[in-house]
Amino acid sequence: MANFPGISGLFFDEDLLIRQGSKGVCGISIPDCGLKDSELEKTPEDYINKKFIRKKPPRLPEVSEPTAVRHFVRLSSWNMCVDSVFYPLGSCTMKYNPKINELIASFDNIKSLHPLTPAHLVQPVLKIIHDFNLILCELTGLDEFSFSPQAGAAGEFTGLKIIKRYYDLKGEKRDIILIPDSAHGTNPASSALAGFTPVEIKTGVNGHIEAKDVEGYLSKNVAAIMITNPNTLGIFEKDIKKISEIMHKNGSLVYMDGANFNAFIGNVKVSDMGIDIIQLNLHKTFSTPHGGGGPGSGAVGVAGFLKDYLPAPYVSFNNGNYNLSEDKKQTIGRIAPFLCNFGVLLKAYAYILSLGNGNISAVSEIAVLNANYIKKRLGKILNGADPFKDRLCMHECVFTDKAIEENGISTLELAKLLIDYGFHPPTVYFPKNIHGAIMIEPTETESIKTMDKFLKAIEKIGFKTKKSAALKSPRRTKVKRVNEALANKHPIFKY
Amino acid sequence: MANFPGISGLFFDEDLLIRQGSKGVCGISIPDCGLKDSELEKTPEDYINKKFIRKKPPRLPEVSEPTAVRHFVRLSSWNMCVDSVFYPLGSCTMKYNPKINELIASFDNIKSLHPLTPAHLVQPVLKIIHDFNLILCELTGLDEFSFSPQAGAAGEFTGLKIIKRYYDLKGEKRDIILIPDSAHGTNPASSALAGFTPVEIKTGVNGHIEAKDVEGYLSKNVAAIMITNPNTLGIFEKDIKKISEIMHKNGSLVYMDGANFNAFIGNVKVSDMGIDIIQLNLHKTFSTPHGGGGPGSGAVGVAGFLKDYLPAPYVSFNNGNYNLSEDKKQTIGRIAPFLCNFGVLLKAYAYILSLGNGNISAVSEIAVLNANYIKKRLGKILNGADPFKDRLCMHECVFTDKAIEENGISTLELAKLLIDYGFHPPTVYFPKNIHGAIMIEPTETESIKTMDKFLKAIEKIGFKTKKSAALKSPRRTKVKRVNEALANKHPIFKY
Amino acid sequence: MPNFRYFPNSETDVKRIYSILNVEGKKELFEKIIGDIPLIDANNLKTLSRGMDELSLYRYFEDIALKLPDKNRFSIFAGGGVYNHFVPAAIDNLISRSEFYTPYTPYQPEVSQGTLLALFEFQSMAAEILGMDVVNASMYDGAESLAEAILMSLRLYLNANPNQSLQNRQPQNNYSKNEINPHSDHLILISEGINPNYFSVIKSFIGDIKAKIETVKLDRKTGQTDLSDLKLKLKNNVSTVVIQQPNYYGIIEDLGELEPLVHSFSPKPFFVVSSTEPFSFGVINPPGFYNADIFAGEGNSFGNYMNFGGPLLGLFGAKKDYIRQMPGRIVGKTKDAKNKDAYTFILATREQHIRRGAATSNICTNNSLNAVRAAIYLSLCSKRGFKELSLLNLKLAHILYEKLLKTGFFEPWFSGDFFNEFTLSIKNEKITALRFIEKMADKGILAGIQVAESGILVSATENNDMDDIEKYAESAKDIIKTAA
Amino acid sequence: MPNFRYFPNSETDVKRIYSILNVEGKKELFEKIIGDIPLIDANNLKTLSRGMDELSLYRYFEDIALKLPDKNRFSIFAGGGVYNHFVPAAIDNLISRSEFYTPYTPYQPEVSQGTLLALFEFQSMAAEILGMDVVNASMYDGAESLAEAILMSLRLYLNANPNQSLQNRQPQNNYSKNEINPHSDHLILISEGINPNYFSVIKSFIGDIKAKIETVKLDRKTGQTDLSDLKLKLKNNVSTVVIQQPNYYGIIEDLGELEPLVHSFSPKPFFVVSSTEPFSFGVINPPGFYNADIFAGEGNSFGNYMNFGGPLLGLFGAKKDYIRQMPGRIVGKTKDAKNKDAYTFILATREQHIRRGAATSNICTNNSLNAVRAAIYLSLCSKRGFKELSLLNLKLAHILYEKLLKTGFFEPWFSGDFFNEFTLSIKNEKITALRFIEKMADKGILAGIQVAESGILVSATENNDMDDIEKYAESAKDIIKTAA
Ligand SMILES: Cc1ncc(COP(=O)(O)O)c(C=O)c1O
Ligand SMILES: Cc1ncc(COP(=O)(O)O)c(C=O)c1O
Repeated sequence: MANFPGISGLFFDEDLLIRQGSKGVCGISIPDCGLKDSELEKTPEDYINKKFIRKKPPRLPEVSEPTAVRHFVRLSSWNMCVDSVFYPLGSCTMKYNPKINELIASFDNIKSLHPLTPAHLVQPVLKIIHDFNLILCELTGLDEFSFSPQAGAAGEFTGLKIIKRYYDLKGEKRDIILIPDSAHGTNPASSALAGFTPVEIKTGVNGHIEAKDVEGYLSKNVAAIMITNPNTLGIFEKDIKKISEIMHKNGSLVYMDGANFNAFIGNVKVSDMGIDIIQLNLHKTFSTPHGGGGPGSGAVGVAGFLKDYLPAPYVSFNNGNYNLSEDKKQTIGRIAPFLCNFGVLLKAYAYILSLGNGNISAVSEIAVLNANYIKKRLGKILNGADPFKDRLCMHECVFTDKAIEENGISTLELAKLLIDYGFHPPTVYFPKNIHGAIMIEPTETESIKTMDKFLKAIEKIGFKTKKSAALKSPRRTKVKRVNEALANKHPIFKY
Repeated sequence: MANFPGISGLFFDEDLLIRQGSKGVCGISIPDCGLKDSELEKTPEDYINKKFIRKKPPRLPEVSEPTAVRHFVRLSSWNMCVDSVFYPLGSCTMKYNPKINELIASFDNIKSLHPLTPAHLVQPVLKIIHDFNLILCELTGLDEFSFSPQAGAAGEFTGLKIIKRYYDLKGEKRDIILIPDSAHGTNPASSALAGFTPVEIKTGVNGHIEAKDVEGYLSKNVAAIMITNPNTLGIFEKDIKKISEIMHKNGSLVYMDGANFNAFIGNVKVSDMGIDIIQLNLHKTFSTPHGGGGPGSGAVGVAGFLKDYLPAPYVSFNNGNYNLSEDKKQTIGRIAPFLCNFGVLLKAYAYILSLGNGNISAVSEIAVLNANYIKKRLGKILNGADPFKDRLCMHECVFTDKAIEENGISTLELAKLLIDYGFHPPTVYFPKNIHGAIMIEPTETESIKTMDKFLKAIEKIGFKTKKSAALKSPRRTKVKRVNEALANKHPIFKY
Repeated sequence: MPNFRYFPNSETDVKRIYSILNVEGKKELFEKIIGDIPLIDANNLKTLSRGMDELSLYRYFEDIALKLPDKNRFSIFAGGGVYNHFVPAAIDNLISRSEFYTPYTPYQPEVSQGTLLALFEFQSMAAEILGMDVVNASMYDGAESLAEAILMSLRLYLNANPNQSLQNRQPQNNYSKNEINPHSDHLILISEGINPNYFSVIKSFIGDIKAKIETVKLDRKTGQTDLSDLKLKLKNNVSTVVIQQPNYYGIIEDLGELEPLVHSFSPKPFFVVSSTEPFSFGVINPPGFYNADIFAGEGNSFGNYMNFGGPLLGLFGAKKDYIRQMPGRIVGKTKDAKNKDAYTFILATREQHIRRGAATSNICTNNSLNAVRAAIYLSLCSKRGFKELSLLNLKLAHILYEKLLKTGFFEPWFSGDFFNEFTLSIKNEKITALRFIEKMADKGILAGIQVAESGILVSATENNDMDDIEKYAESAKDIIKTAA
Repeated sequence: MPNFRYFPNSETDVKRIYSILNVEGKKELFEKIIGDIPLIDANNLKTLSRGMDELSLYRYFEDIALKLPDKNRFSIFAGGGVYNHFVPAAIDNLISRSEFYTPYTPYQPEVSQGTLLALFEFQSMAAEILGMDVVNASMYDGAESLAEAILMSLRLYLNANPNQSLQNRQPQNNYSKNEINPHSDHLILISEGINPNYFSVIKSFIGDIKAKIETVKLDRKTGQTDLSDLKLKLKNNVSTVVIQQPNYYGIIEDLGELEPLVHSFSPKPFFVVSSTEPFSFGVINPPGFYNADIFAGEGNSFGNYMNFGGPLLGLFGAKKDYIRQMPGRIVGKTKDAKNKDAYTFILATREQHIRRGAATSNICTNNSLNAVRAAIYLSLCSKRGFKELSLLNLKLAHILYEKLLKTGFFEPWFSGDFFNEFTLSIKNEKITALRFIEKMADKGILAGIQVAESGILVSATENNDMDDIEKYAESAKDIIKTAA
């Protein structure tokens, strides 16, 4: 085969489905549900007031099932995905999504369960949620998890709401959340949404927040620090214990963004770092597929003194029965319309059962090894581009654009060129405090062989690619460089 | 979008899996099935004689589940398929394969049914087979079907075995089967396999066998005529009734290759043509997917006087019970190890229930209309290439290479060029009696819009393509023109 | 290092990396990184077993599934925000394609055109159904969507009425001014017809800002939002009026009467319409028809399973002018370097990954895959099928309604028109709604949702055929008659 | 023309075609084509209803499925040619990709490299497992494969011993000489250890040619093919000796003893080995190890479901020298125009679409998709997993065997070693094997296959865990003890 996976091949273009229709055609047949002819003939007017009745039906496509299927099959082929390429998107933990978990979540009796089915009929489902909570508690050292949050950002919001309510009830007016500059955008956004004022703190030269720097930001207005650990540079927050102490001494809380939990799952407990609240992105560390944007699940865990603040409802266990309860005294209320994104949670649960205590620590071990393998080897290739050269990283590593820029290639171009080599680009230009950041997270489900090819591609791109070629990249893809400026100048958001 | 579906895009190359392994890696975990440790530790020597025990385990890949999944996902993307392109392969009836039928055939209780489960536990399954027989009988006018044959060729073999046995028991020695020159290769091969001598008869100028020509081949040695109707030229065998009469008068039988049943299903019964035996390819007319080569199901139906010759076992119905019976007196015996390719048959059955008597005749109506649409329009484009210009065809139409050859393009090149335009080529160089044959079967599940693009592509290929480009076609595909000669000169059939 | 089916590196590979890193083993690796935080030995984790092979895992969950109500023998008449619609097989087949379910968010548009185009089609079809100008690429669910819609209306209201904005809205730090969550003390009027769970979520979202919520009563007879109560409560500082269509009790709201009232008030409040069952808009006029400013609701009925309540599909639409205040991702059409059509996210400066603390929402991961399911579903339904299915839902619910009233054991709560859901009270005081639901469940019927001591909310979809409906009526009769 | 969900043409489109063709309607269309053969009105077909929407169809088959033994509560210990192995979820996910299941046979290699490479890998892995030089891209099933193997051996034998060929083998027509089905009167020796259904199929295939079949007895004690009987029957005109490994009764044949006997005879007969459970070759020596000339058997155990007996997966392997006499498709590796690796069918001149009446077989559509399933399965198993799973099967069967003997109600038929299947007789004359199987089925256990009045063939796979095995033993005890 070719030296790199990226080659050119035959694609099939596809028009919008709305342009492929033919009048009256439709891709389903309507059941009669046993209705009598007389009922089948009736019109809306026979049931409801005329004024409510829609006259102009929505303009949907008019296509048969074969036409629709071919359309979406073709569309799908224009996507890169974890199952087709190495997808080292930093801070996204694009690990393999086990097929058995998809199968389990699609069991008829599970996927078709109505959320308001009486509790006595859904005991096994409630037990899963209950047991998963215990597992996450043991893995983190925290005391209770809520599965209400629908994704990481919702988890942050939930955690921040808890903080808010905690101080409200204490009668303290604290409205500042300290957030490192390398934090994910959701951190400040969630803080704002929860009614806080986010205040940015600078990362130290070693790639982590220095405890001594934190002191400078402290005041009685500081509600909490919201710290991602390991942070989005892939660096472990070495001062975390000290920072927690400082915060607690200030009467403030410590929130950890646990999106990067894959870095130490099964080897370290966050309770040993002094963390009060965490959200875990089950769609990252726990292998549930990202679905081209979602859905996710952002379980939130808290230390014991905050248990009563968790959202309603939760699964309680009394006298051998599982129940949905809403009796937490200080609860921040409801975050989601029903109990949780059970369809996602279930896959995460199946994942953790598969690994068991026998394999779980290898997840983070190999994830960290793979990232350090890339860090070490790429550090040599991109001389001078590793801002934390002498440190071990955790699950991901980050580089500046220094080395490639000297050769006239920008980070964006590197990303687009990598596509032609058959790799999904790393996360780029994030975090902001790294110049032209290139952030690489291989995960534990990739092999040395794959990483070696990826490294070779970067080497070729960085040092053997002409600017003219870089400007034209990607060239193998169905569409070439997408004009984002145009897209924003004249927004066309529907056909 | 582009004028034609075929465009270039990004593919991912992939090495043989055996080259991607790493020692000891494996994509499954072994269950312990509740075995005690002492049992888990045992070795084969503890159970069986040492001399039987394999010392060198088979050299299989050593890969994880993610590696295997990515491998096959990439491989799949190198295939054209009905769900991605117009696939007008003549005589193959590449119609849409409904997804609901796949779902039904994958129901746990169905796909995991052991063939030797006692009959009283599988009554609903036996009933399906029983009822499907009645449906096929009514659709064809014949009297009983056997589902033993695993595909079309096996159906032919079964039918020919019946003929063989019929004459054996009658004490007549007839060993010739008359087969039109346009017949599929399986027809003579099956005849030979069944111990007959196939004798070829020539197609008349009008594209069908002339009754008067048949007379010339007759003798007391002729066991049967094996006639495909409509034939592989897409032409209805107009003389079929007369031919049947002649054959019957000669004491011979009439076998119809029903692979092209899609041409008149629901509009004509083969019993009205004097047919004694037929095989139906359920993987064509009845929409079951072809699977990149199979599996199929080649149900064989016979007129009443041959019912007792059908293979064993069959589904009988007595006193309200369905049973597997083997009591047919003249049975040719067993053709398959178990009852039938139930997994295929079930999809075909679901298909026919979906259509029902309300829609079934539209299948062949539209299939014939679509083929004639192509015949008419392409006949104009490829002037002089339609050998049966003034006739309506049935489900498919055939052209010679005359028009394109005048422009220096061969049929093979047309086929390869069509690929670049995003269409699967028609069947080519078959049937043999048409010069450089191009045989097109659109089926009823394609739209005018799709056919129009296809026609436009042929027009461009036939009249606006340089020979040099044709020689290099296909150029968008992952591999370019495949060297078949080399493949046969030094056969490499495994890694 | 254990070998496991999801790890492609062999033991030797792992050793090689250790030696390249000059690290001896796991202990040293982690200690070097994390310093003095204690390492745990995962082998001692008590909540986990050793691990499971796939067959054991399958059997484990199969066992669980067998203990749940058997989908194939259990008729579901519960709605209340999630409806039991049929999902055609083509959807699962297409969505199970790795290319749809295993990519990340399409940050690199050149290699994500499939998802982007599918979402663009989703936006277009949803906009058509809702009659709104613009619909985004999904929110989590109807409740979160609605809560964000209310926040958006507050921002819009402040922009429209700058003099009404509160004190100091200056940034106190290096983030630009806080736009997600305006510190306003305006009044949000919410109809009592809103789904109570949605109401709870809204309260959680609004709880920590200065805005206040007031509810608008329902007309006791019709079950529609009470016009006079609304009139009464429309005050100077009302930024937002929220109505659910059809409302929680299934009643079709007279938006044609409500909207002029809201929009003619000055300063003009924003008219936010929600819905948990947009299938209704195949039969009844959509929010856009009534000049809704924002639509925020649930789209799970379109090709998605109920999943015990999640993931669902948050729908969010608005008038074109308000697009820059919308939360969530929006796919737009543009050109590529060769001037061919291409799709990409637009107006990303609204979003957290660009605007951080000043974004219009904190949402990042959304429910894209559910939106793609909806796109496939609506394509399959097509224009005709969508309308006919919607009508079928209307009919089935009305037939069930009539049958239940005919038993003599039920009384309608309200007289208003309804789509595929309605509220009844049980006429025998000896049996509560809760008990009734339990008894019905024993007979294989999820009869609805308790909405009061004796009140029950019942819905019907195409998944309930006449046999199911007859069985409901018969069983209900038996149960209520014999209740004592 | 009715609109139907699988037809993309609208009524207007259809009318347009009619007008282009200058034909008025369906009646005229068909009459013009078929002349005086009567047209039927499909609406009157009595065996069909009007048609079914997808939901109704789903419910219809769901109902049927519910009436079948519940896969999740039914333990299967029946083998006899089809074994109940576990199928990892990745296989169904991958095979449900349209690109695998909806193309035709790869006649255009440039657009079929996926299927071709997968089949090449299948051939390679199967060849490794069987120890054969070359394996083709699949046959229908073990029985058909074996019948074709015997025909092939006859052709090979004739080629090797031309003087032994019968009278006139000249072509009587324009087809070249008939090679599929040699008109020879040789003798085929088949061990009684062959699966009886396979034997029936062979008889159907061989029935009309001159060759004769004779069976070779099994040793009453060991259950292995009787060496002395074989010796006795090895005569001058024996073209073929057929042995199944493990044999129908589960017994491991001593191929090491049988093969030298066969191959040292002159003129040399062909040694054909079959198997219905090639999983055994993870533990025991494969046919190739014993110098088998042809292998023909069943590969369904590799990643395929039982499907009530079909489709299955015919395996066919041979020595390299015999490749040109093999039936079926073979994928080969070659180069493309740019000298890159490419795959395509090879030696197609053996096949019916080229050689027609003189092909080596009539097979066309084969069971490719099942072969691709096997390729995925074996890749997932990998070297280590295949061996370990095989060993697990061996153990489970032996544990069950011991447990059953320990009940005191069973007696082994044979003393020979076995892999995952064995034969017992029931020691209570009051209960037949058939009755026993029925009674066991009532308890949710498919106990095996009746092989005689009181003889039962039992197999165990990784799908049967110790609980299932205990339950089998307990239930059997109860049933036999109380039989009267
Ligand atoms: C570090 C970090 N925090 C938070 C998030 C937000 O999670 P979600 O997208 O699930 O809302 C992400 C996701 O990209 C992240 O990487
Ligand atoms: C006319 C005709 N007859 C017979 C066959 C053989 O059917 P099968 O491939 O199912 O064996 C075919 C298949 O291509 C065919 O087109």
